[in-house]
Amino acid sequence: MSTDVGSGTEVRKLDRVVIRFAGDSGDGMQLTGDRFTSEAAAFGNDLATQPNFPAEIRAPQGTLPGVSSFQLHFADYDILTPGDRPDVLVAMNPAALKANIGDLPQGGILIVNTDEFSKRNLTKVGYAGNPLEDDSLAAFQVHRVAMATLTIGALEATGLGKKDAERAKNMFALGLLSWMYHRPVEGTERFLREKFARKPEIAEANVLAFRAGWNYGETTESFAVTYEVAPAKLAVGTYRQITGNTALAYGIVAAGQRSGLPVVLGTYPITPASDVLHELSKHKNFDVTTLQAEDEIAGIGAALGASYGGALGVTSTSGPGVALKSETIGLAVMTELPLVVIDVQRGGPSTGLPTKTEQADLLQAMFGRNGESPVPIVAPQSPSDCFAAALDAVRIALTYRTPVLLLSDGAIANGSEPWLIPDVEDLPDLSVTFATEPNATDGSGEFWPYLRDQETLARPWAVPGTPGLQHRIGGLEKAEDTGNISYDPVNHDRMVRLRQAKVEGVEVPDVEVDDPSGRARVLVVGWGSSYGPIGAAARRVRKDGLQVAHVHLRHLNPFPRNLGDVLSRYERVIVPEMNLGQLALLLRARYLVDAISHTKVQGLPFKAEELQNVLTDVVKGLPA
Amino acid sequence: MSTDVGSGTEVRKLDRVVIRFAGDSGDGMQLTGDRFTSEAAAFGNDLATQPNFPAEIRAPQGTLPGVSSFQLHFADYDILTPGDRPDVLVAMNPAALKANIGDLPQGGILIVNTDEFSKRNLTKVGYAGNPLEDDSLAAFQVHRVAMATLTIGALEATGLGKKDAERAKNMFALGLLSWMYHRPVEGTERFLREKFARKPEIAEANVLAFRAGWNYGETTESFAVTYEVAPAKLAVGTYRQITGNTALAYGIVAAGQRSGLPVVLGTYPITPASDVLHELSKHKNFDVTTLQAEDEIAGIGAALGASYGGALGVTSTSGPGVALKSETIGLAVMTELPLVVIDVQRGGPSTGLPTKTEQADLLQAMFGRNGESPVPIVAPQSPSDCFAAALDAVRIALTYRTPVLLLSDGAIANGSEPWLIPDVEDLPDLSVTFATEPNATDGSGEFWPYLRDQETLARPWAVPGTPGLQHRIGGLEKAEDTGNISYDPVNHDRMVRLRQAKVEGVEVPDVEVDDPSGRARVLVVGWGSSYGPIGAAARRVRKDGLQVAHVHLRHLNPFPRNLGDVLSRYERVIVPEMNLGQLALLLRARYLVDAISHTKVQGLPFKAEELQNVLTDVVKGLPA
Amino acid sequence: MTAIDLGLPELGGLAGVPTTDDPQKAKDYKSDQEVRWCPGCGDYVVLNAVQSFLPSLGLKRENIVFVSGIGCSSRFPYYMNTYGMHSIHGRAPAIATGLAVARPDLSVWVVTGDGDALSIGGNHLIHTLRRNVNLKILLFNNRIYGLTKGQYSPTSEAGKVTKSTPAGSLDHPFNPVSLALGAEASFVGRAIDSDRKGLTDVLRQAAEHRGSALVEIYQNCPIFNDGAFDVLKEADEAEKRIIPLVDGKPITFGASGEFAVVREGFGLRVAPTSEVSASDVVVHDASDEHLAFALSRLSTQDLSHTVTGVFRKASRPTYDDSARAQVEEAKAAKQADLASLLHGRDTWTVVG
Amino acid sequence: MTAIDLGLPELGGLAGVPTTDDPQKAKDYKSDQEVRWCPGCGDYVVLNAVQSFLPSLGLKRENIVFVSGIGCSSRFPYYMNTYGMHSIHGRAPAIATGLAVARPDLSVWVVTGDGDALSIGGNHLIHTLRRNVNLKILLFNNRIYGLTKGQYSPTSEAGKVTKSTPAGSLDHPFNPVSLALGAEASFVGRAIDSDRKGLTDVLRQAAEHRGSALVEIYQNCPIFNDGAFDVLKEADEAEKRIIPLVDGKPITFGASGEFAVVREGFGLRVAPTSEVSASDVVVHDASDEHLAFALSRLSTQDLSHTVTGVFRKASRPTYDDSARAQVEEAKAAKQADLASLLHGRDTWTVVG
Ligand SMILES: Cc1ncc(C[n+]2csc(CCOP(=O)(O)OP(=O)(O)O)c2C)c(N)n1
Ligand SMILES: Cc1ncc(C[n+]2csc(CCOP(=O)(O)OP(=O)(O)O)c2C)c(N)n1
Ligand code: SF4
Ligand code: SF4
Ligand SMILES: [Mg+2]
Ligand SMILES: [Mg+2]
Repeated sequence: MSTDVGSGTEVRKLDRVVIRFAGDSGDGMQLTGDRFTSEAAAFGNDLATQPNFPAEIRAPQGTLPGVSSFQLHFADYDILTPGDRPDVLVAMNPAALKANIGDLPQGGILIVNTDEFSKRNLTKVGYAGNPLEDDSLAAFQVHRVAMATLTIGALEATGLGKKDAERAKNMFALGLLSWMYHRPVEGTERFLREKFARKPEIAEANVLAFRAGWNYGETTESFAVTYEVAPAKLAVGTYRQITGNTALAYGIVAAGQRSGLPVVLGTYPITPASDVLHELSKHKNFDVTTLQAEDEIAGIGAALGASYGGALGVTSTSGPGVALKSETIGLAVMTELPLVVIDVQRGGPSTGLPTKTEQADLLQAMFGRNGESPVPIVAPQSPSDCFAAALDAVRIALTYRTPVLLLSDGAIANGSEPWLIPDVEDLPDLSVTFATEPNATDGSGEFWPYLRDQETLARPWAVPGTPGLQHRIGGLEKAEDTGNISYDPVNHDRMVRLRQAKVEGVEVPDVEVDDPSGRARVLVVGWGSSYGPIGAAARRVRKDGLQVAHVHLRHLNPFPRNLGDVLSRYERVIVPEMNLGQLALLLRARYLVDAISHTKVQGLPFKAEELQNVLTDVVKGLPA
Repeated sequence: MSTDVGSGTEVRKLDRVVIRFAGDSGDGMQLTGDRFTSEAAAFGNDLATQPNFPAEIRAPQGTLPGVSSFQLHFADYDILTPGDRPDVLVAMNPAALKANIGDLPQGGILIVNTDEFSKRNLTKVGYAGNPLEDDSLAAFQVHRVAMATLTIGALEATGLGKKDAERAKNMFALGLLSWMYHRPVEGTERFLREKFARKPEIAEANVLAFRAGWNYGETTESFAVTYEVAPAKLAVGTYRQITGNTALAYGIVAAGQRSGLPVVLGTYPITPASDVLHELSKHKNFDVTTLQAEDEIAGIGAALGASYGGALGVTSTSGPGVALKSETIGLAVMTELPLVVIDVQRGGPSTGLPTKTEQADLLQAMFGRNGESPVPIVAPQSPSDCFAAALDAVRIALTYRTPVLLLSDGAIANGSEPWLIPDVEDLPDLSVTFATEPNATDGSGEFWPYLRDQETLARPWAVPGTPGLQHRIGGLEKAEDTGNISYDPVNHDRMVRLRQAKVEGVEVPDVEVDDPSGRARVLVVGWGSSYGPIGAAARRVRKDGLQVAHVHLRHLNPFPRNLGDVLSRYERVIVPEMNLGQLALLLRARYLVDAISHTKVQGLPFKAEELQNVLTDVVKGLPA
Repeated sequence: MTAIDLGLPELGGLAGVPTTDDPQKAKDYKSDQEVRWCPGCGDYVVLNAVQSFLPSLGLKRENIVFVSGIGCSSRFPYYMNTYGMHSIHGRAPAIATGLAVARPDLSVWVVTGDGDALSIGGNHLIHTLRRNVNLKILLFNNRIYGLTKGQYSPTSEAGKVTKSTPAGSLDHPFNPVSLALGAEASFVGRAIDSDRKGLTDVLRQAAEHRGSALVEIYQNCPIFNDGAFDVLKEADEAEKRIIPLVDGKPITFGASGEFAVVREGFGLRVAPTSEVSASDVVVHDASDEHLAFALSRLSTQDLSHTVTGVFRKASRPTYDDSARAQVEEAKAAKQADLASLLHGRDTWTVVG
Repeated sequence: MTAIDLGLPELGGLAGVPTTDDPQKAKDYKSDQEVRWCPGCGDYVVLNAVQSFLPSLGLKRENIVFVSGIGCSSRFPYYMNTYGMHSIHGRAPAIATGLAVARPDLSVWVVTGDGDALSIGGNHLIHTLRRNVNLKILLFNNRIYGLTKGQYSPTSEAGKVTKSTPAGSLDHPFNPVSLALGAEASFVGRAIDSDRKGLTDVLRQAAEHRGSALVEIYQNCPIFNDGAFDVLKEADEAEKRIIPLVDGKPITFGASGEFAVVREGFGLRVAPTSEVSASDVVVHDASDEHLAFALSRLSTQDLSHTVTGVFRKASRPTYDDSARAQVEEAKAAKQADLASLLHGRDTWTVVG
């Protein structure tokens, strides 16, 4: 399993590694992580990443709340999560050490930047002594590296000030790790030169620091082992790294192109959804207009107004924003206009934990409006899947003339993974037909804006500017077919049921059951971003020789037609959620299945290990 | 069953009668109905009423949308609903006839004001011929009375103009009906004199018209039969008529008095909730402040601010307003402050049917917020019950420091019934204790705003102005006990569960099962305003010799502790709701009971007859 | 100012909206829906005025859209044989903004009430005005909530006794014109329901203005606030109170121009024309925001003086034109190549 | 006006709030929470100024409450050793209104940002101002959304390139002082974070004012909008630009008063003092709403001129005083007899 190389360093082959870079928010950990990710991607590994920002914009330097970290998982096979715990922790200061050491398993590799371990910095985070000097880190393989000093030294010749030079220490760390894991380095050097094209001396300094880190590994003898993780055997095609929010934005752009409609995003910034706005605002050349409104209500209002005008109206927000938009979503339900409402969920209730993830808006999406106000709900399961989910949400909105809730979450939004870039030609055709002619079935020659398509129950989309189809819509109950205001009791009952039937009739693909042996008696059902950890847990359970089936729901409303049937085939149904059991509630109510919730509401994704244990217990607990 | 009296008119004794007065919105039908109600009440009948207004402020005269009606049901026993269908319909014009005749059963009594049946008025509502002249009304006992002419005639001597005189024709109708049903008349004459105290000539005219109507019955021979409905045997005590919105407002006033707290209502007008504001604004002498804010969000914000300051904060609205308030309800959940949110439900979704009733905000109340955001939910079951429900909502809000949703609806809000006025001394003691001392359990002498009461899990209510307890609260997640901002994952999980546990732990009485024989196999479960029709239906079913049990939920969250047990005792559980099955969903999810929904979403209360049929079918369909 | 100067403000308010040569009549603008306001409601008069005025614009009817909120006045769109949306309370300006941005070929009108626009919808209104979205906003001000049956509104006088304020309201009212000017409005006018000519004139100027045009219309609600504007309707009172503005003309009023508006400090006052020198009479200049503000303050809540006409009219790029210009610029600068967007800069390829 | 004239406006802003004779220090107002703004953030300076200023009011600390919305600036309450609520985005004025109405014995301060107060919270702000609720509103204007990492705000200059507007923003900004004046504000002031003395002076006048006092504070955000107000901080530039107001004093400025504010039409302009006659120099009068508006317009977005100090200060009954007076009047007029309320006028009795 291990070979010796020239430098006398042993090379060990691994199938997967999890590295976490942790430092002060000013230390550039996100950039460092990103670069390592690109190196791993370029090398052909499969990978998944998870950044972790402080809640504050700039928390005071060197404090625990100021710690920023980036974890990446790369492997020689297809992986599903950014990893439960790091195999390697890079800690740039005492705060980063303190905040992260708890996650490092016994025997894990710890690389510390010793320069920051001053008395003052230690006390700031509540260390009584210096952990580098006592035996508190004995359980780990500790590498003490004076990264700042070494970086400054390496840059002496550049004439750069000490402070500026020290700033490049993250590249030193990157260089060292790149050496340890046999990563290609050209990409990073090119990247640095491009990034700092306007400040060549900074570019050079970073490249020098990067090389210094590399050379430090190569020349000092502190590191006895390096590691290789071979490229993964992934599906053939062209890949890129992508975060959930970017993929979402691209999905919307693509939907605009494939439908031939201009896109109008009406929105208001909110963490962690703002990047959808930021990304879309860059692509006006795709006929995308982004409107940063005065609040969430105005944002969705503008999107709905644009939809009424025949554009693809989209609005993006997080949970508290959905609460504010609910009245207008109701108006969209009543006016039966297409609209996509993106909710990048975060920790709640109220302001909650704005920078953390959670899946606790499902029931709000289902029920958070007055009256019977059904809307389809779509959820992506991973960062790259946001692209397809966005297209799917648009398909439903346009086909059925309905608002659609798209539930992403903080973990997906900021996490990234490789994405097999689809061929544009293979993307679904989303073209729509506007009404152009009167349609009354009574020979009156009138236009009836609420005459439904027999198959989809959708009403015609007659946009202003169409001669002869002048009509008025609004939030009051409408008469079937004609759409005139109607207070008729029976009509109201019928319209309530028609709106419900339309949403229940939305075409969604059957769920596919992941049950390789076909012998599982336990089914785990998930939705959204828990796909990775559930999938990884299921694999592990199976590796242990046990059987478990996994179903992951993209469509939460309506449920896939075969879901009831699938559920009924298993003895136990277990539903892990980052909430108190919201999907479980819907499954129980709908199918009267005794779905057991496993819930965690910590603002963090599940760990594969944790779910592995849960599933193992359930499987082992089955009666023989 | 019948006796002859002096005038030669037969007197029939009835146990119950339903009368509906219908006319143009300008015809004073609400006043007429109200007065008859008071007469019936004074006489000692039990009764229930249901007004029905047009949606428009003043719809064009003589049109169908302009019809206003008032139905009242009075009886010699305790009744539960305003009646499914009228036994007697008074129609003041063709529109009123057309809009209401469909509800009159065969053989029913129809009293028509013939004066309005001009060609023009008939065409206005689409009558080809005059129904009074063809045989289309043959199935009814029709009394054609020229009410306007007779009224004008009776008032000739007063010197009042024709138009003004004609206005009193509603009192003519009231007089006639009062005669027919042997009602006491002194009350009405006194009432008219008081109401028009400033315009004695109008008072006199109305009294004269009233007497003319009475005399018309007494002297003409068109009416062969009069009817007596004996007083009901009701619980001993003093009664009054009360509508749901008034009872709700009184409940809030009483809660303020019984808690010793000033009441601050922050609200924004909306049908059918505005009357709660109107009523409360009259009672400033009870230390009630009403603040009509710029919108629903400001209304609830002001209420919450007042609660923070130690007042009893209340906000009132209808469904669309709840949607807008949801973000602030979430803040109240997080800050754990007492707050009562009154939702007088109306037809939805969106603007929907503003003047009609519905029970479709239950799931919005449960789930309409981002994150896990539990709130207790209380629902009154009849107009007078709003008083007790309001006190109960306040009890929960104050005891547990939580927002409470109080779900009334349009039927309850405007409907009225006799109310056995409680003794003030018997009302619950709602007094609260504000925190006055530091409470930290670590000896630090600090004040911990989130240290919970062991029993209720409520946090201390420390109002500004209390020396030494300065603290800061807000919408971000808080550390257990200290209430400081906390991003700690485990703390968040714990706080989410604590908030949930607090609400689940709210003390609510066990449900009482109405199952007189104890042998029922079918259980009907309802909530809110369907109490009357369900109860009446159950009685009828039992009268037919079949058995059915009835449970009516005042507490929708948490459910009463014994509910699961009760549900499990029956073979069939049927849940009638004026929505698409919202309570049924909660029961199914919680208890995995195969609750069967019976739903009607017509903006109208259930009819007892309809439910009787449904229940009968279910009972008869049981396996032997 | 926006980076792109397209000289757009020089465009008229209706540029881009297709016209027709077919003659139009008021009747063409009446929908088949029965009008359901109370008898005598001021809304009827305004409806008629608008229906009579629109034909003069010569637009294709299908390119006109009325968007309203909730309130009695907000039922307006139902009665117009154009496109229309009766939306939700207070949100019409937001919805209309999205529509206007998406569709330069539409003439978009917002109909709203004093509660709808100034209470729940206040924020959308002021933001629409500062953005200068090309919308014509008709604010029916009856100083009461009509639809909810008579609560006081943000334009009701303090001390008003209504259903919700039996002891009198406490709020100091908004002056809608002042508020709009403080919110950077580029066009503000006022008219009275009963004055068809004045109303039509303001409507015409609003339609021609490119940008947000707020038109406050005093509207009588005979049911819940009857006679609120009666003093402006009785001929002799009206003459003493109504101050009609004509751009570029000295501001005088009264049956024979016997009153004049003159400066007082930084504000204005009314004086008998005979007692002031002609040069002291203020000449209306709709481009002067200070004068507009002063005129708005001269119009007091009690209607002692009521300025009508166009207070302010200023050229400024509109939000919707600029937004479209940015899209057009981006399109011209960079092809919409979806494949290359999806690929981005850093890709790698896995081969079989 | 309200029916009850209690002469309340004559009360000071703090009347009813209990005082203490114990000496207080700035330190007493510091909470035990670590301050977590970015290094160099202008919020620190304002926090310090407020903490240093409050002791001079001599109030009981527990009777002071800070209510904020959401934004960087809205974390303010955590750092104050008073009562406080960090509420939700834009709603602080509404929440504070309820508190102020319920509790006359509290000094209630609202802390908000340009996004919080003028974007999502614009409506609550303008309604609070017109109602004249006795609140002191500190609007930290950094012309950017700080907390959400740098999108443009309603006070950002048009054309601003931010994360959400890579091609430049399109909205014409609000002038917060103009907006407040248009919304009937009874007190409007402005200060600059770095000018402790000026800021303290405005805070003092705000505290003393009975009614809503809006104080706009220019605040630097070194992370997302660094240097937005730098021209007001460099000594020579500042002298040419900052126009400090003192009520009753001629408005001159510059190192040695070399610039003066004089009229121009209905507005104002700056002239070299030497070139105008002393009588032409405008004398500040905080009770003149027209002058206040003109001064707000003199303060242009580009900071060519920035007026600081108190633009307007006017006496008007406050909403909360009036609301309490109505309750007290009702109490005095009618006993709170619950039983008789419940019985009403029409009862009947059922006997055994
Ligand atoms: C969210 C919401 N809140 C409240 C209402 C109730 N409501 C409808 S119209 C209205 C006010 C109407 O006043 P105004 O805008 O002046 O219109 P008017 O009826 O006087 O023309 C109110 C409070 C509503 N429909 N929706
Ligand atoms: C309902 C809601 N919408 C959006 C947000 C996100 N958000 C928080 S603060 C903020 C703007 C902050 O800007 P500003 O008020 O200027 O404060 P600053 O951070 O600049 O001090 C936004 C958009 C939120 N927290 N809640
Ligand atoms: S209530 Fe007033 S505003 Fe509404 S329709 Fe009737 S008269 Fe017009
Ligand atoms: S982002 Fe700007 S406003 Fe916010 S704390 Fe940092 S410097 Fe201050
Ligand atoms: Mg109005
Ligand atoms: Mg800001």
